[in-house]
Amino acid sequence: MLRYCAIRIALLIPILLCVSFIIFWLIDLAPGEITDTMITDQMTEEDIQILRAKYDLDKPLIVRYGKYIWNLLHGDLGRSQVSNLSVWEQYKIRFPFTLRLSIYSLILGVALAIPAGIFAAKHAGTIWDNITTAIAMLGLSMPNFWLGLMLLIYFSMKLKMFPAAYDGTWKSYVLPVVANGFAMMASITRQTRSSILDVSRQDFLRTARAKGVPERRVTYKHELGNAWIPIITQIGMMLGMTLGGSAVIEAVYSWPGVGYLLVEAISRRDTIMACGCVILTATMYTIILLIVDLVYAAIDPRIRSAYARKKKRRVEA
Amino acid sequence: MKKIVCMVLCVVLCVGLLAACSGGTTPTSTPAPSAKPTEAGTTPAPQEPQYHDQINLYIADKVAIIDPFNPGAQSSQQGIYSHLLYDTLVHYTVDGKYVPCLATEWSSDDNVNYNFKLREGVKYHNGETFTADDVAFTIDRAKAAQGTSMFDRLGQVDSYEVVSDYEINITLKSPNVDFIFDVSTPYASIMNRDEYDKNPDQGAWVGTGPFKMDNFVPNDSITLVANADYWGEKPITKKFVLRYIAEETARLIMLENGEFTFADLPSIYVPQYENNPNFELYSYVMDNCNYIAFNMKRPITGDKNFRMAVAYAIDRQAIVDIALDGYGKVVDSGAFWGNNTAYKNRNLKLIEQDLDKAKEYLEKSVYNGEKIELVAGMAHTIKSAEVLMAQLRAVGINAEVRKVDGPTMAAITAYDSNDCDIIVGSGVWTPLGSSCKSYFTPSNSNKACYDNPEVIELIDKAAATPDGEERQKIYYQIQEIVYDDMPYLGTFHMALYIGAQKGAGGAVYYPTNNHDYSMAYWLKQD
Amino acid sequence: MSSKVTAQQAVSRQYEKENRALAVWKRLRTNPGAVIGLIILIIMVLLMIYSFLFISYEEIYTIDSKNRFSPPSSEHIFGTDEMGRDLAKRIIYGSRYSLAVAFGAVAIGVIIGTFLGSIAGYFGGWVDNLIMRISDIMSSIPGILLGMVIVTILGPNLLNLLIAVGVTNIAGFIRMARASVLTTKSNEYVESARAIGMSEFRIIFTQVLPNSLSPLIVTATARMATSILAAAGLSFLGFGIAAPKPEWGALISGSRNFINYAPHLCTYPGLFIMLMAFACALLGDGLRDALDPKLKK
Amino acid sequence: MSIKTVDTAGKEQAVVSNDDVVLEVEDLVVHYVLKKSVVEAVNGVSFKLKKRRAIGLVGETGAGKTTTALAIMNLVPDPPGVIKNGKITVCGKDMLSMKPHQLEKIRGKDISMIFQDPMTSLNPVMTVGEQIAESVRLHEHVGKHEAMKRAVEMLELVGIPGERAGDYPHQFSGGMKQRVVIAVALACNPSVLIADEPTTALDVTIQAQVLSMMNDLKEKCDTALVMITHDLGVVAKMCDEVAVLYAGRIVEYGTLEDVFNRTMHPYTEGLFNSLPKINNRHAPLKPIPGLMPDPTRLPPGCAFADRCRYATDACRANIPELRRVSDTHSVACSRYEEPGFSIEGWRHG
Repeated sequence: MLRYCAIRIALLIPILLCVSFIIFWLIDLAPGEITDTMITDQMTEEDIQILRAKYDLDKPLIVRYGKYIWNLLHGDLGRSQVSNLSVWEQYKIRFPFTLRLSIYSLILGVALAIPAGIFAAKHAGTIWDNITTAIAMLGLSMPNFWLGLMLLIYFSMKLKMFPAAYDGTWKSYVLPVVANGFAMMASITRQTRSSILDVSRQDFLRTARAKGVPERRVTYKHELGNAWIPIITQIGMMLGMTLGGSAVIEAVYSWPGVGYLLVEAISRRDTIMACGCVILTATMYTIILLIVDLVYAAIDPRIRSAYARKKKRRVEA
Repeated sequence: MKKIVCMVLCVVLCVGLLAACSGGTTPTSTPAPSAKPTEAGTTPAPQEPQYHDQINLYIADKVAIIDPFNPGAQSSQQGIYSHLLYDTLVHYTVDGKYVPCLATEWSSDDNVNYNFKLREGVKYHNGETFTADDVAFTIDRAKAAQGTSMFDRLGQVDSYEVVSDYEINITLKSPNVDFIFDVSTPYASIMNRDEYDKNPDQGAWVGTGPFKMDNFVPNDSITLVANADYWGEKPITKKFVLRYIAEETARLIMLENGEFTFADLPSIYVPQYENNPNFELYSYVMDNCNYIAFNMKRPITGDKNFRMAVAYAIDRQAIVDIALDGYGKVVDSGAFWGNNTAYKNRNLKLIEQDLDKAKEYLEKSVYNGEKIELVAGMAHTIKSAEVLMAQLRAVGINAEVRKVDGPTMAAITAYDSNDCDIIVGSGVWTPLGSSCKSYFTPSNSNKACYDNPEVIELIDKAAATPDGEERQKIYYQIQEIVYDDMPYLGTFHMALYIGAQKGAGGAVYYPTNNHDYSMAYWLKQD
Repeated sequence: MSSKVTAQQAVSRQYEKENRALAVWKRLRTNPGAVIGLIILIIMVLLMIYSFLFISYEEIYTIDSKNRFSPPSSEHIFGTDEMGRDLAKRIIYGSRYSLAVAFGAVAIGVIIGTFLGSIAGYFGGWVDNLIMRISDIMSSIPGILLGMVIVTILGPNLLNLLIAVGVTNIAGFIRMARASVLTTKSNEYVESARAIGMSEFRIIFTQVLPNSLSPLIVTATARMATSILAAAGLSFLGFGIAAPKPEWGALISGSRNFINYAPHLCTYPGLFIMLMAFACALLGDGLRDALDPKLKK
Repeated sequence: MSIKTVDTAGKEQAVVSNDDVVLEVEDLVVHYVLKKSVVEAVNGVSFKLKKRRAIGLVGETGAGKTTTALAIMNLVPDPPGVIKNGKITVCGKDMLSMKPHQLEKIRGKDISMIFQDPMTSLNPVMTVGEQIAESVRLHEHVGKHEAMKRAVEMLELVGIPGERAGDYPHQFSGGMKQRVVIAVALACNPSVLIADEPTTALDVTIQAQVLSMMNDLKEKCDTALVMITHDLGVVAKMCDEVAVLYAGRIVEYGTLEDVFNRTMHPYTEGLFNSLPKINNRHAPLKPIPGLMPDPTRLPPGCAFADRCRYATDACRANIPELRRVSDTHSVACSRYEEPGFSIEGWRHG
C-alpha cells in the first residue's frame, strides 16, 4: 500500500516539471512584463535596465526557468516577485481557507445529495424522480458566481443575516459554502442516483430481502455500500475542481483563498508566484485523488485485494 | 485488518495535509466590531466627546507588501498607510502650504543645494532616535530602488552632506524649484537604517508616524495601533484596520452594517447617502484628468483634421453622466491640465460637440473607414471608451473598444513601441505645474508619443524658474502650443465620494489621492 | 464504405444505422427532459438567428443616457442597462457568443481530444503513455488558470475565449475516446478489417470511432454545459470578451456593482446562462439514456 | 398426505389437513402488467408441503416456477408484477396480507430462499461471515460475537472452513459461493426452504456435492424444501413429490413414483422422451414439437393443446381441471374424462 502511494507521488514530479515549464513559457508569452507597470517617468533607459536585471528579465527564458527549477529541486519555491514573500508562506496562510471552503461545501453537498440521490433512485420513473433530477440539473447549470451574488444580496444585504465578506466568524462561511456546495450537491445527486439504479438490479439485494433485512437497511447498507465507488470518484473530482476553480467564488466573497492568489499573480505577470500556486495546487489535487483511491480500497475489498495480490506475486517472483 | 490499514493511511494523509497548512493565522484577528456603540450603563455625561477606539477603513487597492523600496509595493493606497505609519521631512497641507515636520526649517538659494535642519527628540517605533543618518540612508536606498515612487521623489538627489546629527545638505542633479513638494509627498518618508539592518524583509514596518504596525496580511488587510510617544499631535483613534474588499456590493453592505467606518462610494449610490441622517458624505474632485490620447506617430491619428473631427464628435457631459452617473466634473478649459494644478491657462476655449463640423473635418482627414481601436485598462476608462465608441461611430468613425490589463497596457503603450491608435486613460496630476512634464516630454506616461522640442525646452526652463509671473508665462505658452497640436483631449476629472458612519470625520482629503487619516475619529452616538 | 466490403454488408450496415438513429430518436422523444432541453436549445438558436437578422450591432452599443436603469417595461422587456441600452436585445444578441462557445469549445475538445485519445487507445505502448501524461498535465492545471493565461496572451475576443475553454475540454475527450477505443479495439471486425489490408488510420476512423459515437455524443453535450459555465466564469473574472459585446458572463460581471440598485441587470443574463446550460445537460442525459439501451429503467 | 382438489362446482372440498403442513399455496395467480401487454405468469397454482418433505416444481423456463417462488416469499417486484389472487400460508401465517415489517420477521426465519446464480447472490463488499451473521442478528437478537460464532458454525455445516468467515465473496469459487448462500438461507433454520434452480449454474461434480449437502441439512434441520428446477435428474434425487408446471399451471402432480413411473400427462411424457437414454444411445430423441405459448396471449383451452399428440377440439375449448386419479396422483388433461384413455407413456432405457 505504501509503495503504491510512493509511486503515485513520484509520478507527480515529472508532471509538475512540465506544468511549471508550460506556465513559465505561457506567462512569458503574454504581453507585458512584471516591470512594465513599475516603470515611472523619471527613470532613464539605464535605470530601466537595472530594474529588469533585478527580476532577471534580461536573461533568456531558459536561464530563468533553469534557476527556478534548481531552487525547486532544493525545495525552495522562491519568493513572489511582487511581494517578496516566500510563495510557500503566502500559500500556507491562504490554502486552509480554500481547503475549508471546498471541504465544507463538499460536506454540505454530500449530506444533501446522498439522500436526494437515493430518493430519486427509489422512486425512479415517478414524478418525484423527475423533480429531484430537475433540481439537481438546475444546480449543475447555475453559474456559481451568479448564485453567489444572489445569495449576497438577499441574505447579506436585505436580511442582514450573514456578513458580506470573511470576518473570522463562522457566519462568513455560510454563503460561500452554500454557493459552492449547491453545484456539488447537484452533480453528486445525479451520480448517486445512477449508481444506485445500477446496483439495485443486482441479485444480492434479493438475497438480502429474502433474509428478512428491512428495506431501509437494504437501501443504506447493501445498495449504498456497493454504490459508493462511482460516488467517491465524483466527490474526488468535485473536490479537485473546486480547489482550482474556486477563484470565482473567492472573488465574489473576498475570500482569502488560493484561487484569488492565482488571478492576482497572472494579472501582474508574477511568474514565480503563478508557478508556485499551480504546483502546490496540483500537488494538493494529487494528494486528494490519492486519498480518494485509498478510500476506494477501504470500501471495496476487491480493489484492496488487487493491491495485496500484486504484492504477493512480487514476493513470489 | 486490511480495511483498517487503509483507513489509517487516509486519516494520516488528511491530517498531514491540514497540519501542513494550519500554521496560517486568520487574516483579520479583529473581532467583528459591534455596529452599535457599546455604551455601558449610564456614565455621567463626560465633558469631552467619547470616541470609538477602532476605525475600519476601506482601501481601494490590494497592498502586496509594505516596503517603499520594493517596486512591488506600488499601489494607489500607498499614500494612505504611509501618512499613518511614517513622517516626511516637510508636510504639505491641503491648501498648499509647507509646514515643518521632521525638518524644522529648510532653505535653498539656487534650487540645487538644499539645507534641512531636523527636529530633535523624535523616536522611531523601535525606540531608535531619528537622526540625519536616517535621511542619508533613505536617500541612498531610494537612489538604488528603481521603479518605486521613492526613486521618483529622491532619485534626483545627486549627493548629500551630513553636517551634524540634526542637519543635512542635499544637492540635486539639476535645479528643481518644486523639490520641497517632492520631499513632502508621503512616498518620500524617512526610513530607519537600524530596522532595515535588523530584519530586511520588514524594515518598513517601523516609522516615526502616529501609528505603529500591528499586523499585515498581504493583499488583504493592514492593522495599525496608535503610537503613544508620537512627537506630534497625538491621534484620537486607538486602532486602524485598513481592508481591501474586491466585491463592490460586499463593501457597500459592510458600510451599511457598520463594519466599515469609511468606505469609497460608487457614484451610483451617492444620492442614497447625500441626505441620509445616519451617514456622513465627504467628497473631493481629483486633480487627475481623464484624457483621450492620439498616437502622434501613426498616420491617421497623427493627422490634425482627424483629431479635430474627434474633438467635435465627443460630448464630455454624456461620458460623465454614464461612466460616473453624473458625479464627475467636465474639464473647464481646453488645456490638458490638472483640475486645480497651478498655472492653469483657463482662457483656452473648450471645443464643444458639433457633429457637422466633426463630419466636415473627417472628410478633410486621411481617414476612410479603417478600424480605430480605443485602448482602455481601468473600469471607468473602459466605460468611457464604450461611450466614446458610440459617439465616434455616430459621426462615421469605425471605433472599437480594446480592453487590456495593466502590464499589457504598459507594454503596448510604451513610448518607443506604441502601436495603438487612441488611448483612453486617466493621467495623474499633482498641484504643481511641473507635473505636466510626464505628458509633454518623451516618457512612458506620454501616451500620445508627443515630441515637440520647443515644449521640452520650455518645460526645463519652467522647472528652473522660481514661482511667480515669469513661470506662469512659460506654462501658459506651453499649454497654448499643446492646445494647438492637440495630442491630448482632456475629458473630465473624477470626483470621489467617501461614505462614513455618523459622527466619523477628521480625515484630510488630498486631490492627489494620498489622504491623511491620522487625525480621523469616530464620535460615539449615544 | 470501401469497395472491398461486400454490397450486402454495406446495405445491412446502412439499414442498421438508419434503424439505430430512428430508434434513438424514438427513445429520445419519450424522455420528457430531453425534449425540454431540445426545445430550449432550438429557441436559443432561433433567438440567435433573430439577432442576426433584426438586431444590428449599432443597436447594441448606442448609448441613451436618458432612460438608464429603467425597470422592465412594455417597451424594454428586460429593462435597460446602465448605459440605457435595451437589455433584452443585448441578451438575444449575446446568445451567439454562448452558442459559439458551447459548440466551438466542445468542437475543439472533440476534434483534438478524440483524435489523440483514439490514437492513444489504438496504438498503445509509448504513444499511449505520452498522450495520457499530456492529458494528466492538462487536467492538473486548473481550468480557470489555463483560460486566464490564454485570454491574456491572445487578447479578449470570441475566438480566444473559445480556445481557452476548448483546451480545458481536450483532456476529458482524450480519456473518453481512449476508453471507448480500447473496448471496441478487441472486437473481431477490427481484426477482419486489418486482415483485408485497411490502413491503421482508416481502421480507426471507419471502424473503431463510429462505435464510440454514443459516449462521444453524451460527453459532448455534457461538456457543452460546463463550457458555457466556464466561459461565463472567465468573463466574470474579466478574462472574457471585450466590453461592448454583450457576452452573458460579461453582462453579469459588468452590472454586478448595481445589483441592489437594479437587480434585473444581473438576474436575466444569469437566467439565460442557466437555461442554456440546463438545456444542454438535459439533452445530454436524454441522449445518454437513449443511446445506451441497457440503462433503460 | 392429502391433496386439495377442486370439484366441478368450484367449491373446495374440505380435506382433512394435519398440523405439520408448513407451506400451503392455494390458487395462486400472478400477472406482470407491462405497458402494452399483461404477462400471465402463474394461473392458479396450489400445493401443500409438510415438514421434512421436498416438492419439485418442474417445467421449462417461462413456466412460472420462479414467479411462484417469489410470490411465496412475497418478493415479486411490484411495479410490473401483481398477485391477482391466491392465499399463501407459511407455518400458519398468511404471507400476502402481512405488512412489510411483519414480512421481514418471517423471511429468513420461517421461510428463506436460495437463488440461481451464486456469482451475484452475495454482497461483494461484506465478508461472508457478516452476511450470515446479519440474518442471525436480525431474527435472534443476539450480540455481534454470538452471531459471528453462529455464522462460523453454519459455514462449517456447509463444508467451508470456519476461519474463512472473514473472506469476501470474490475469494470463493462458484460452488463455494452457493454453499455460502445456502448457509445464509439456513442460518436461522427456517421451516421452509425454497431453492430456485440452485445448481444450474454449477458444473456437475459440484452439483452433486451441493445437492447431497442440502439433503443432509434438510434432514438435520427438518426443513421442508421447494426445489425449483428444469432438471429431472435433480428432482429424482431430491424430491418426494413432483408438480409439473406448464404455462403457469400445474398439469401433473403426484409422488415421485407416480409422476416418474405412471406418467399420465402428455407434456410430462414429452419431457421424459426428450431425455437421452443412458443405455440406449442410438434411440432418436423425441423432442416436443413447437414452443411454449406466448404468456401474453394464452390459448383459451389447454395451453399444451397445440403441441399435444392426443389433443382434441374439447381440449382446445376449455381449460382442463386438475383431476385426482389416485389418492396421491392428479393430472389436468380433459382426455381422461373418456374412460380407458391412456398415453403410451415413456419406456425406461
